[in-house]
Amino acid sequence: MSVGSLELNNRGNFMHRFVERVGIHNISLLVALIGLLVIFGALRGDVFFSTRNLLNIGMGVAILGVLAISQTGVIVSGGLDISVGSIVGLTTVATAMAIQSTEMAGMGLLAGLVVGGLAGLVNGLLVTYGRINAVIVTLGTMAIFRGIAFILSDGQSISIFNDTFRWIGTGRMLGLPIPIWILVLVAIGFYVFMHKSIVGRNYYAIGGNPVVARLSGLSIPRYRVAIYVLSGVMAGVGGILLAARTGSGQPISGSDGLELEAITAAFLGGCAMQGGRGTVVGALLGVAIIGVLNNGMILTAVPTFYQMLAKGTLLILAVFLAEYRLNRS
Amino acid sequence: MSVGSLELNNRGNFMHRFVERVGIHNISLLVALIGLLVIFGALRGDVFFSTRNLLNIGMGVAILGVLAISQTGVIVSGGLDISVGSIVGLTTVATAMAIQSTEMAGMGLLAGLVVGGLAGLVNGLLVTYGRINAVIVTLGTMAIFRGIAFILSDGQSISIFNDTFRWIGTGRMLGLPIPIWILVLVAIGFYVFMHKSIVGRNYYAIGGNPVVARLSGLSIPRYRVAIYVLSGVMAGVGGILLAARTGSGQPISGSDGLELEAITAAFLGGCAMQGGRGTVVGALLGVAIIGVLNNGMILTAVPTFYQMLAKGTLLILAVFLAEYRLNRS
Amino acid sequence: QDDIKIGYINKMGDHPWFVAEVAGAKEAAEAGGAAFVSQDVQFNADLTITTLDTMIGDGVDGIAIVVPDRALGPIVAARAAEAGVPIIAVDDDIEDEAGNPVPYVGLNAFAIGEQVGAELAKLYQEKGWEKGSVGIVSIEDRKADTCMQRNGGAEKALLENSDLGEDQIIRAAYDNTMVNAIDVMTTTLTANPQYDHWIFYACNDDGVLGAARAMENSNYPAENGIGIGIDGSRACDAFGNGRESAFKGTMWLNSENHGRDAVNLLLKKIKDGTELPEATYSDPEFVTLENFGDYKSKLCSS
Amino acid sequence: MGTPFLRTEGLTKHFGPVHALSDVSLDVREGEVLALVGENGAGKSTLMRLLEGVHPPSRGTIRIRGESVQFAQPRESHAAGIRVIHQEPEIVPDLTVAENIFAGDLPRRGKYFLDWTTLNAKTVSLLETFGMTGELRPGQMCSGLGPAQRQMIEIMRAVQAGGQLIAFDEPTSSLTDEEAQRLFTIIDRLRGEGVAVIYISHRLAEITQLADRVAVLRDGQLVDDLPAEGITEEKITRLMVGRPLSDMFPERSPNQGDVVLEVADLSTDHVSDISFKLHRGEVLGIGGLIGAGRSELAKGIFGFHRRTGGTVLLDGHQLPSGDTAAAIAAGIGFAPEDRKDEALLLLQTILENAVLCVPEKVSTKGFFDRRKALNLIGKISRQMRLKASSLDAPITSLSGGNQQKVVLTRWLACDLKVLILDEPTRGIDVGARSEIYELIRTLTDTRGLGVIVISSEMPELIGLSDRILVMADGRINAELDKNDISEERIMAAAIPHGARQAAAGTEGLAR
Ligand SMILES: Nc1ncnc2c1ncn2[C@@H]1O[C@H](COP(=O)(O)OP(=O)(O)OP(=O)(O)O)[C@@H](O)[C@H]1O
Ligand SMILES: Nc1ncnc2c1ncn2[C@@H]1O[C@H](COP(=O)(O)OP(=O)(O)OP(=O)(O)O)[C@@H](O)[C@H]1O
Ligand SMILES: O[C@@H]1[C@@H](O)[C@@H](O)CO[C@H]1O
Ligand SMILES: [Mg+2]
Ligand SMILES: [Mg+2]
Repeated sequence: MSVGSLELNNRGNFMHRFVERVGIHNISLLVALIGLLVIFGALRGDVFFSTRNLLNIGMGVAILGVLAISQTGVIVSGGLDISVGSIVGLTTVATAMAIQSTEMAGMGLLAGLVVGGLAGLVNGLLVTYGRINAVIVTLGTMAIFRGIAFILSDGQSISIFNDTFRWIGTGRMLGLPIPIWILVLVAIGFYVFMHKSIVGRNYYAIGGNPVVARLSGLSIPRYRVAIYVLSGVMAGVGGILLAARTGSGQPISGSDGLELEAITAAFLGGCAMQGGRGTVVGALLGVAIIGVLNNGMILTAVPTFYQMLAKGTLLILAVFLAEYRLNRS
Repeated sequence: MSVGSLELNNRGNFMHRFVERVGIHNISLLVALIGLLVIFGALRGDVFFSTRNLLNIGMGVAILGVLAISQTGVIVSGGLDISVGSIVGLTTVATAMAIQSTEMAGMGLLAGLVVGGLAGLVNGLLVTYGRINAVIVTLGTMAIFRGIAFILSDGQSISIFNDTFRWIGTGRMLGLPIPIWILVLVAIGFYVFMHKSIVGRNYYAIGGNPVVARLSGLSIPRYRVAIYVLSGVMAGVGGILLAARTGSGQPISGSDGLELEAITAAFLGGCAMQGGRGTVVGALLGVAIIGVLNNGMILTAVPTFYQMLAKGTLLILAVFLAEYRLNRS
Repeated sequence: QDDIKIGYINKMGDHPWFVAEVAGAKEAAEAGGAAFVSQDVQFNADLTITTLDTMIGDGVDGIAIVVPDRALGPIVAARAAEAGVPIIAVDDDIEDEAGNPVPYVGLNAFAIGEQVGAELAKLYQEKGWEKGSVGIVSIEDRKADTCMQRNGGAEKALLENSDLGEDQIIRAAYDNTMVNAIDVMTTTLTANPQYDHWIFYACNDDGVLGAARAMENSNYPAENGIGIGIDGSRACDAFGNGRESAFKGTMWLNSENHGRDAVNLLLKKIKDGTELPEATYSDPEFVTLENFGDYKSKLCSS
Repeated sequence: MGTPFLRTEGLTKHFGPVHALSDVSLDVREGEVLALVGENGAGKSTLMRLLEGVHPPSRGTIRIRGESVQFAQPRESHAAGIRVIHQEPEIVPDLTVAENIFAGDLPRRGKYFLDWTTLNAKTVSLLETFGMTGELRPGQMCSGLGPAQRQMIEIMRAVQAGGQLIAFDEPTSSLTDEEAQRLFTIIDRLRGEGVAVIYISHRLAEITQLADRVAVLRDGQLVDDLPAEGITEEKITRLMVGRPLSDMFPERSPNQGDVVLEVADLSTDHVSDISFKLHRGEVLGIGGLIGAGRSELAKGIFGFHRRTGGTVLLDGHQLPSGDTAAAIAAGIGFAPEDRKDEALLLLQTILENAVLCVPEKVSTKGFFDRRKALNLIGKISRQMRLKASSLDAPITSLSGGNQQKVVLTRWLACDLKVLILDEPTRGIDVGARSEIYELIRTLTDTRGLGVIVISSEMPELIGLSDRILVMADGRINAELDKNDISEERIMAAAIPHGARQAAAGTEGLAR
């Protein structure tokens, strides 16, 4: 069974290779997702599968999706970014202020991305060169970025009347709302980056075991800083989307707690606390499950308190099924 | 490392052994804490060091302290309990309902502890036998327990008029408020448990390297379940304190977000994400830093938005100093 | 139209205030023979829009909404107009893109604050405290603008109706929970030993009752403090045992009525085409220890 | 002769399609040492895992004193008197040495409390028995311990528990001869006390010295079980590999080139004032005892540890301190000895582990190119006789020795000028070993590399090196040229100055 069988197995059978390719965890999430679709389809088949409703689901998770995907990158690299919610809030304020003063949509985009990137840079430098635990750093900057957003805006929301900018939140292209386009682009970009590019694959090594990575010649500090900057920029994208959808920049509403949802989706998608594990597809499936749950519970008119119960139960159930199948195989 | 130098080291000098005993991280936290005391003492020396103010600080962190300590236990064991805030809310409701129907303070205590323990049992069983990631389980039960609390109370606050019970929140013994007594007892209890008892030491092994733990014949499932039950019971203690202080049971007021603060304090106190590391003294110091910060900023009348900024900065700074000194030694 | 469906979106569905409000709305919908969906959006602006879209997609015939952020007004109004669904704002008023107010049911935040301030001033005169012995605490949730309006109203009326000065006001930040109010007030008391008497107000009962509890815990006699709350959600906790405390009263607004009124107005519009009135304000009732007996059945659960 | 302590009947284990163990029937008696030998991946560790209850067998029976048993948990096998020293030592980093040794077995004060005094006392006496008092303190934290020290902890953990059957799975793979000899004394004593011992090792000299009986596994099957009386290394090799091996060590090459690596006055936190030169085509061996600082020196040169002084010149260009990326870019490779913590990505596949250092060879325009990777790694792993079901299999599914081959593959795939190998044949069987020595010689002779080999195995060090540096206490104690190399000289130089006077005493302890 030495070298001969080595080649034999590489050919493998199709089903086996499919499972190996997509990952058993993702397949289980898919099963869980399909389960939810079946349930809500049965209860509210009249509207649930309408194009409009499906687009609503997509719109509802566009921002979360962007954040969950970039959070997956951070977690894979062995870190965590709790400050993304705050960065989203801060970038909505920065974007709104930029548009208010220049009346140019482009400046709003620029402000959002740059401020997001800078915030990420702060995180990255503190984690890497300050050698501080990522949880502490980003808990700290979560408060700092939020404080800055409040100070800049004086706690008031700043309205955005620029129609070009607002189009990002409300417009469509080829029938698909812009936020969904953006989510799709981010997902494809990250998929290629994390799974196909050499740099992206190195993040799995760094998160899996930083000592091994260093002894293999990877420059960990540079990688670490970069992933936090990327996370910040993606939070900036989230902030731009939020500002465009709500037509205002506001330090807290809509961004508070986003980090927890993004982290939830990432874990649901198969990330491991200690790093080195997680996929873009998994994150997307996690986000899809959350989106379908939220939408389905409104459509089936589940009362508020029972929603909490149902959400919690379904979250656990989804992962349970996923892990159960994983263990059996 | 010859034999001669070894004996020298074994005798060691007093300072060296002290550092090894208390832990370099804790010493750094102590330094950070003293730094804060000096700052606030300088700014508001008139009241800051008054017995009354020091007791205020203690009262302000009593509940958080209990939760941070038990969270430390969970994290050391390699887990995480995000549901504690919800359990606190749920147990305030259970306690208030028990007192309302029996008019007996004792029944309130019992209800709080038992409901807390049961909630913890659910977490423990799901994590252990459901083989689900602790983050997902406790994120899920966070929603579930909150939902149950709301359903039980119908979202309304339930008044507690029983004076015996209220005494827990407002009374004193030997000049010290009861909540502070409780914190002290919990701290001593956990200290002895985590650092002196066999079972407690085994938690470090389980969290630090589950393979060793398993090969050493420890029954990991039983340990896992037990630590979540303990965490639930401690959340029950928190709930009792909260109900006694506010004179009511209410699913959310004051319990929302407590988990994040407790986790922050635990990490500040030196816990490591992957488990196996963390001390009761560290958690207490972490809590003390948070308490002094909160108090000092009110005394020095820092405006709200700047408080966020200052808190975030000081949190990062405290850990930075701690780690910096650790690396240098 | 046969199957009428009403959607109700609120910003903080787990607060007793909104729990009661939604209950009132649901009752009214059922009484009017309409189906009812409600959704809690937990102060999330993005979720608010998603929920709005989902409800419109679901074919609701009218929407009542408590927005988490008043800047959402233009978007919300435009979405509803585009879908041809009548909309009514509850508790927090909003305007459309052109600056026209959206029909509104609820309280006038600033005016209620003024009523609180006036009552505080009255009680202060009755006490006959010496001016210099009085500290005023404005317990503020600066993140909520409706709260800041209430505090603003209270401050204005208190200062106008008494000899107290702005320099006596201490601004204490709380996070809208009762425990936090206790801690913040406790520290404020310690930080200002120069005052023996205290007047305080906040966004709601949680803030004021918390402050009153802090005075008790710090051994101030009940007659040394005057606090008046808003919303009545803690009246039962405060007065239920018949004891006097620094919590002297609360401006009770029956949020159930807000929900009921909003839905009834929507139903009339949907069924008969009656225009939605621009503003429907509800008047608070001032509940104190003396008159609590009259309200007990409405204010206390079980 | 009565019932043996342990008897396995038809023991079989499959991992999916992999037959790790087929139909193994074996006896182990009290007071005997059974040596278990076999190539990498033959199934030795798998057999241990079945005995300890880590995995359930697919088929077959285990009998203890004739009674059929089934272990669902290591706890249950422990209760039955079985202890295993694992091939990969496991420790809890944030517990003390004492707590690690007594994990699961902590002495109690009363019913619930840990008795620190007894714990430390027991640990001290154990350390004395094993001659480790100079290496470890009971209260020392275990994070930062090297593989050898961890291995000793693993050994002490199993021995202190006092089982009736103790199985050693390659206990000496990271020990020097000195420690190994001390271990043998202890195994002798255990045998005398009537303990049944299973001993697994690829160092065949140890087998002939220690064993009463030798069992040979090949491809999961028991191919022979014979008394050790009169057995030779050659015979064992033939049984294991199925063919005789030619001379283990290749010829030394006569032609050395100019200096490729020059280390001058190098100091780090762990080593001081190191100076030496390495030539093209040369194999430079580094010897010394555990903790002598050999691994630390390698890490200092490679840039994993920051230098506190001195310079490292590669082809005349100075290498920056603390920058491993620069070192690799300049042409230095370093294969660490600690597989689990320093060499392997345990969550990833064989292929992913193997290509880690050669991104440019397995990519097109920055993107991973699977075909290139399979070509490159396939070739080298065949040369190394890697035993794996597929290159896409998880690295953790490999046997210990095969994992080590993947570590070497990673570095052989690189184009380097200097390669530093820290215990390169740790856990590798005799057959593959000669291939690896051959490969090292190919590197030096045909590609002109300078190779540094750190090894605790005297024969390997002597057989492979053109020149040997001996370290003690973080310094170079001696430099031995081709003609000066001998076991005695290496040993003499390896003992630290401070301990020389006390040497007599230490020897007394080891008996
Ligand atoms: N968990 C596993 N999953 C799949 N295959 C496995 C697993 N564990 C072991 N194997 C396979 O079983 C076979 C026997 O492995 P084992 O570890 O017992 O070998 P070994 O004799 O101890 O070798 P070495 O001398 O290299 O340590 C190998 O082919 C190995 O790849
Ligand atoms: N991370 C570390 N922190 C503190 N001390 C360390 C660390 N790593 C190694 N040491 C110490 O440095 C010294 C040199 O260890 P090193 O591992 O280099 O020895 P070695 O000669 O390679 O021996 P072996 O590898 O056989 O154990 C030892 O005393 C060891 O305890
Ligand atoms: O938060 C307040 C609540 O307490 C109640 O007073 C109604 O208005 C909301 O804004
Ligand atoms: Mg093995
Ligand atoms: Mg070494």
